[in-house]
Amino acid sequence: MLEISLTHFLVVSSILFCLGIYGVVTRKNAVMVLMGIELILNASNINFIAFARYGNFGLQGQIVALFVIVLAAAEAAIALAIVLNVYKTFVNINVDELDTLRD
Amino acid sequence: MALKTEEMILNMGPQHPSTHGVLRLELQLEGEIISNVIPHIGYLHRCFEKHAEAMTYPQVIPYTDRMDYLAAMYNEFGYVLAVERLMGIEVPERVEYIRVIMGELQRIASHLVALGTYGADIGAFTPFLYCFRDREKILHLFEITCGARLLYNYIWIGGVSQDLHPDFIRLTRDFIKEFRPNIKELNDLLSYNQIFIDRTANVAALSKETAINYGITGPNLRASGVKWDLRKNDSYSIYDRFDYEIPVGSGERGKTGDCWDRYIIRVREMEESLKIIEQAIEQIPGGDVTSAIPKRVKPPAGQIYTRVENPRGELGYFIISDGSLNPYRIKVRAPSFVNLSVMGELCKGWMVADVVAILGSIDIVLGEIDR
Amino acid sequence: MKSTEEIFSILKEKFPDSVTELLADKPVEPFIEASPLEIDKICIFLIENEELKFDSLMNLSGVDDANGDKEEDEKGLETIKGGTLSVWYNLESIELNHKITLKVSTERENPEVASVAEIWRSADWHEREAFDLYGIKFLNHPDLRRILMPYDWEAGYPLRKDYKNPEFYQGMKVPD
Amino acid sequence: MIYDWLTEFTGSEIIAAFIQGWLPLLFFILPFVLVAVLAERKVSAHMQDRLGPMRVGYHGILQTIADLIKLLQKEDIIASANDKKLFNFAPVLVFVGSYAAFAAIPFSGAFIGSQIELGLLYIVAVTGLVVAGILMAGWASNNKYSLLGAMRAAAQIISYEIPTLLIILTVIMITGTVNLYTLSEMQTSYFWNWMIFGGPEFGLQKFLLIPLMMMGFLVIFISMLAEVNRTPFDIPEAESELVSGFHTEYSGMKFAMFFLAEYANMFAVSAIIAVLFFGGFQSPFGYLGNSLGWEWLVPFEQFFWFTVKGLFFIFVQMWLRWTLPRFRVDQLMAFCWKYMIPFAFVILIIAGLITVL
Amino acid sequence: MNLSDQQFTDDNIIITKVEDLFNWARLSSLWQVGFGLACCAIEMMATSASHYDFDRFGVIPRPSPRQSDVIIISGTVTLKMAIRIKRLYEQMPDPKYVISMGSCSNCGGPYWEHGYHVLNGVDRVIPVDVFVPGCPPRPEALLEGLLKLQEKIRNESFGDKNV
Amino acid sequence: MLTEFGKVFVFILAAVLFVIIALVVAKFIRPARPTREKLTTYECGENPEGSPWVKFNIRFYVVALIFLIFDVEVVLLIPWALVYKNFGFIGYLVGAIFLILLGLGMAYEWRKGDLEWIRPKIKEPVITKSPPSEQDKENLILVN
Amino acid sequence: MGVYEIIFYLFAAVTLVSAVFVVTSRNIVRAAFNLLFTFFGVAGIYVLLGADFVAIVQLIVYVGGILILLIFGVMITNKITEVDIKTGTIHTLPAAIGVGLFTGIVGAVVLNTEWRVVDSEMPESTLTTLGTMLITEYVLIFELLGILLLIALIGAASMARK
Amino acid sequence: MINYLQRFWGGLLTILIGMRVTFKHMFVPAVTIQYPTVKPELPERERNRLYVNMDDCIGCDQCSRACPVSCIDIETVKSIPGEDLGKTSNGKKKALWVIKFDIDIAKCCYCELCVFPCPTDCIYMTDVYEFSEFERSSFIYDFVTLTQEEIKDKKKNFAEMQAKKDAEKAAAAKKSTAGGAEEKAAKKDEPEIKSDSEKEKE
Ligand code: SF4
Ligand code: SF4
Ligand code: SF4
Repeated sequence: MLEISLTHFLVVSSILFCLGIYGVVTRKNAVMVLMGIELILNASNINFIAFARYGNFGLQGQIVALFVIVLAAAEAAIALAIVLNVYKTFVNINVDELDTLRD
Repeated sequence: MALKTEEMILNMGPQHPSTHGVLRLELQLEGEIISNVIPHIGYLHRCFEKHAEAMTYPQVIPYTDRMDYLAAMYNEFGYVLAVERLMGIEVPERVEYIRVIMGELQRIASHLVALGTYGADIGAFTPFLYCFRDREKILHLFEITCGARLLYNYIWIGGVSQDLHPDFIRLTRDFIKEFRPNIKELNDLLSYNQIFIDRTANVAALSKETAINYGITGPNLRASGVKWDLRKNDSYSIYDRFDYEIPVGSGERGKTGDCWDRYIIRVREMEESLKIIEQAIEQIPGGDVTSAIPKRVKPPAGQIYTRVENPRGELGYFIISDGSLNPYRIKVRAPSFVNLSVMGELCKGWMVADVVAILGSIDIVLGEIDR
Repeated sequence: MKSTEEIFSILKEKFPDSVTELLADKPVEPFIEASPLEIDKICIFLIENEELKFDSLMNLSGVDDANGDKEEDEKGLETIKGGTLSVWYNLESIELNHKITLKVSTERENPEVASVAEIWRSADWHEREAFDLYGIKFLNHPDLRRILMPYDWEAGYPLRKDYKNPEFYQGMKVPD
Repeated sequence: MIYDWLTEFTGSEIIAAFIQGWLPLLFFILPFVLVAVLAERKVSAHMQDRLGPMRVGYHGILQTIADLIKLLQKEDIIASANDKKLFNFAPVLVFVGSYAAFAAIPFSGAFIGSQIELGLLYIVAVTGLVVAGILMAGWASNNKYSLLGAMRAAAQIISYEIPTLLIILTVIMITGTVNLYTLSEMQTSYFWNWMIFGGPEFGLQKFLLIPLMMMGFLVIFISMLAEVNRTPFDIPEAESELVSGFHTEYSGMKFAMFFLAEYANMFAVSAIIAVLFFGGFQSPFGYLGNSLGWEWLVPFEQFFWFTVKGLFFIFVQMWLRWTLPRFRVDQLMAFCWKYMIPFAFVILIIAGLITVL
Repeated sequence: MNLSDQQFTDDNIIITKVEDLFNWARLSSLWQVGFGLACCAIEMMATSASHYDFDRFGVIPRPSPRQSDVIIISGTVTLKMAIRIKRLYEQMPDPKYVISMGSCSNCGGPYWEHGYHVLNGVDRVIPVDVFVPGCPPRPEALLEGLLKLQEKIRNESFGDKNV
Repeated sequence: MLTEFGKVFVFILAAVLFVIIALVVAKFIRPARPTREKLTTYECGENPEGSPWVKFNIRFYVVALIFLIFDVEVVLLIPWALVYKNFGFIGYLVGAIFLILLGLGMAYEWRKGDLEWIRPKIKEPVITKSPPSEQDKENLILVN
Repeated sequence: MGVYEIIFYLFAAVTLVSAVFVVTSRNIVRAAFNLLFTFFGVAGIYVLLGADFVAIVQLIVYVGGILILLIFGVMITNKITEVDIKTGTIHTLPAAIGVGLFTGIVGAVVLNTEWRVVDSEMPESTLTTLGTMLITEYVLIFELLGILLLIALIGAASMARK
Repeated sequence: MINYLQRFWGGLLTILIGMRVTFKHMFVPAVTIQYPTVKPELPERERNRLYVNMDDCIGCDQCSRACPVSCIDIETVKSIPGEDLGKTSNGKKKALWVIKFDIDIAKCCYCELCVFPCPTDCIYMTDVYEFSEFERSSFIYDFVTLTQEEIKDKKKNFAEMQAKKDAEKAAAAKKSTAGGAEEKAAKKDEPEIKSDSEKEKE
């Protein structure tokens, strides 16, 4: 399988995706969870572009990827703001200890 | 780890580019905001007072030089005034004039260093070198008079060690002529630069009452709007013969008594000192300068507190004599020592960068603080 | 503008017992003797009284009077027993432009003087210095630590006349 | 194109590209840095009535070489409290980040590392590496001054990136290209075709644009100054406060790397400004080569002009550095958010309006 | 093992050439720890100011000892300070040099006799390369001391204490 | 055919190589004489006190937040900037509205004072003249 | 095996390895800096896929923006009392197993699907085309994004403030 | 709004003014003295390294008593009657052999206090400032012109004279031996001492 094909990209992206999920579920620290999410988003972006490249979607894949990146940025900003907020109130940001958020 | 609290302790000094010597400031920071500043001094404690007790009166003079090494002449001036009052010596006219001229030149030299280093602290390095360039000329004047550049041992009890150099008057005139424009240049380059003003104006304003209660003196006190200058208010030597202004801080660019005021006061004082020198070298009489120097300096038992307006403020000598050849006790009231003690109050609530600005504006000399 | 005599009379009738004497016979400068533990009250009066208004403390210096009985040990280093240490205050009123000199004496073995650091902040460091160099304890001083000498300096108070230097400080030879 | 020539010469594109990759490094950056450091010292010296290096070689021309060789021999200290991996990697990152920018800079018509379509954006992108590197350095040093300095540097660089981007956007809008090469080609022949004078095509629009462009130039120049941490924006290295900022703990060659990167950056930004507003490698008035008919001369002239423009802006940077005091960190930020960005904004909007009218 | 720590017994021509080059580099770019102690420090500043201009010799002050080669002990070394000075010196990377400027750092100077808090000579805590006499030394004297130090460096060879 | 990006990549490689070579060469020349003191963190000659952790001014963080948003917006505008002319005024409007939104956000931040640097009120030093009460000597013993 | 392949494998390796470090490293800051390489590798992959503009945007936004923000976040919300900040992980093993299985499944699906691959040639300059699309068909989304970002800006800032 | 812009332009203006100043200075000739090549001539009152002219020193110890740092270390022995040590340039009669005259120039603080009291103006400050050293010990300057033998000899003479002070007539014999001793010493000695001893032989 020397000739690089769509599959290669898909494999890469899926592994990245799973790594992201792994990070999300295992990490305690909220910031680390965020990092996991970023990984997932990247993986999905690779998919979009790969499909756009190998299927005949022209540039739509890229534009979607663009939007995804924008959304990711917004999400990161909000999320980190929340993290900071949480930190200010609880002086730790370990997701599993934040039950107090509920009540 | 030593520190688990939310505060960070940041050390400034003893080795730090901008602590003007071996001062150590312990800054307690929150974010970049200062919550407290603890000055640690004594890194240059050279036991002056112990030495003074072991020396004869004339031998103390070289050590007074080494206290405030930026204003050595003035330290000698103050010391010999004290001893002369203790012994009731009348010094010749010419000596008085020479002392005043030297003192004022020294004031200019000292202020030049203060201003230059202040510029360097704020980040402008060039004014620093311009100031030192001008200072070199003054040092040359001293050098031709007494042969030393920094620590002179020139003013002696009852006189001065040697008469003025024949060229002195002429050279001083030249110096004054070429120094006036340089002051303007300094203003263009630094004093009225917008960035500089932003950095210093409104920063750490020192109120009248606080200043007095902390015993702040000299330019710092005047910057706070108190018209208090020992040369006028408690006149010594022959300062009452000249006419000159006492510049007082008015908060032109910000609050009264902020860093910029403290800075600009010094600039203006240099101009005033130039005036004094001009008048002095016009009026200076002839005569012998060593006639009144006593063979043996042996004051009667008693104590005295004498003070002069040194470039940094009120320099006081508290001398106790037991009637022997050596002083029994000399306590020096060093202006910087007192001025520095307000540091902790001034810095509260400002940022690290401001600490540098504030420290520079107070203009301390460690040799005098630690003695 | 008041002379020391007037001030003394004022003080005398305010604090009959704690202000002991006025010495004007000594050459040069007259000064007022006061009692070490009352000095803070006197100073409060001095700064608050309308016609005195001593708003600034120019200088505060400790002195070792060395008037106890001395005994030489071998090597000719003498130690002093008894006698007094004293503290001198030079006050001034910037507003009314007059000065006085106060003196308090306290015994050498347990020198205690009431602190005036709360009254004039400038006294703060002066008192610390006096403590550092003479070991005079200023009661009720905000933080009375050594100021010039290292904080871990064991070897006593250098400016006392009978001070003996230690051999080493942190492995460095101390000159004597 | 040197590249094509190299390709024929070596017969392989890779090798050609590699050679080309090293060309600017060895024959431009290093000599340039050596000269620039010396120049900085000389310029400052003469501004301060001094002489500057005099004794190493004639008038100290060998000074910086000596410095470099000395730095080679300096012991390399990694304090026990440092994070070794990151500590070692940070200089690499910083240098690469600042050097990668040169790939897209058109030194002359004939020599441009890569005619990448998105040259401008690419340069903006790689500066991100520098920020990361600085943060890394500051954090890995495990030193208060370094950490504070790094945070300041990062915050400063990113906030001043916005006005820069906005102005770049303006230029893109007017010229309609992001390719540095085409950008410089557009402003050809005479200096009134430069962007600062409203760009190539004549007409009312041009004259409306001139004041905007002047303003824009001012804004981007200031922002660029801030991005390379030069006075009055040298807070991260403010040696009177934080001893020497994020490279306090670095010694020997690694420090030299930061040093190189700083000066490389200086040239990079000067080059960008030159390309955006001053016609890149175009000469202000025709080419000798063309008039004499020596075609081969033109690229060299272009190279000459490009260097001259770059050096001029570097001189201005030095000049400022040895004249001005330093901002305080909050004033710096305020200056960015309250002056630079709004200005850039207004310029952008108006410029767009003008172009569509 | 690296070049600087190697001892070369046979005087190989290339080695000597390299040595000369390196020595030249070291001696002509002595960066100084921006650090002053007392009165002498003022003269040191005067030396780096326009009239005498340290920069001519390639000496520039570096705020951090990590990047400096020479530390100029300019002034009275008190016991309190000596510890810090030692630490500073230790934190400089090899090769490093020390100039002791002025009577005080040479031997306690005017304070050697009754100074209960003065270290009599900085060479009791760190190895000094050149002693510059004077109280304070004229700037020229300091420069002359620097030249002496450069001479010293010129004759160093690999494997020495400093190189 | 090596694409333009290929060349860029090569450039980066070249830079990396250069740095590595330089550092390695230095490694062969420079001495290595670590001592315990030498490896202590530099802090103006003092012993490092406390942790290097700085409770950073929250400002830095907010700046980064705002920057991120602005960054994205500008990036998103770039494709528009290239082509909007072809669509005349409408094209301009599309971007202009976008920009105005950006400006609104900016103005909001400004009004809300997010662009200011947090600075606690500077308290003037207060001078107490209360007579010190007679106090026990224990803490004085602690002092000496 | 040509250059293209080598570079692809290189980028893929960089991406995945660093990603692994990101999710496993116990030192947050290290993790954050590893993320840098992940983003970089992904950008490289975009380039290989001919999406140069997206790659650049990836660099600008992720490396230049989000990464910095993350690092700031780490530095602000963690007491860096010693060089490595330990971060706890929870139920690692089950997660590992689950994710491993999932990976297997996805991988199998990816490998066994017959992708209909049409090698669509990229338009000459992606950028202008993108711009055109933004102004024409995606104009609404474009403006919506603008509003979204505005909200994000205000929200984030106000949340950071209180 | 107005002063918002005013501030900006004002700032810009001041910056430009500053830049003008520095730019002007680029063309001001440098004030630097290029030290090793150019050496400024120092004023005649320059205070640097001390020098003692031993021919004139009468060993009166004034200088070392005046010195605050006590870095002058003088030892003298009385000359025995009849020994003529010659006169100083200003006509003072020498009476003491100066057998030790060390100045620890490393301690000296160049205060010039030692110069004024000297009755014969034989200790004075020169303008030599370039004498930095690699070794601290080499800062101790020894100005004594006598050799070790002579010093021992003088000590001996003096001791003997002390011993036999009461016996006056013995002194003559001592003197002759002393003369002999002088002769022995004179073989390897500086001219002025030699002249002394020669004078004695007559
Ligand atoms: S040697 Fe003299 S000038 Fe230098 S520090 Fe000591 S006392 Fe001051
Ligand atoms: S100059 Fe001063 S210190 Fe030096 S020997 Fe003479 S008296 Fe002593
Ligand atoms: S004062 Fe003069 S004559 Fe007397 S010992 Fe000293 S140098 Fe000799």
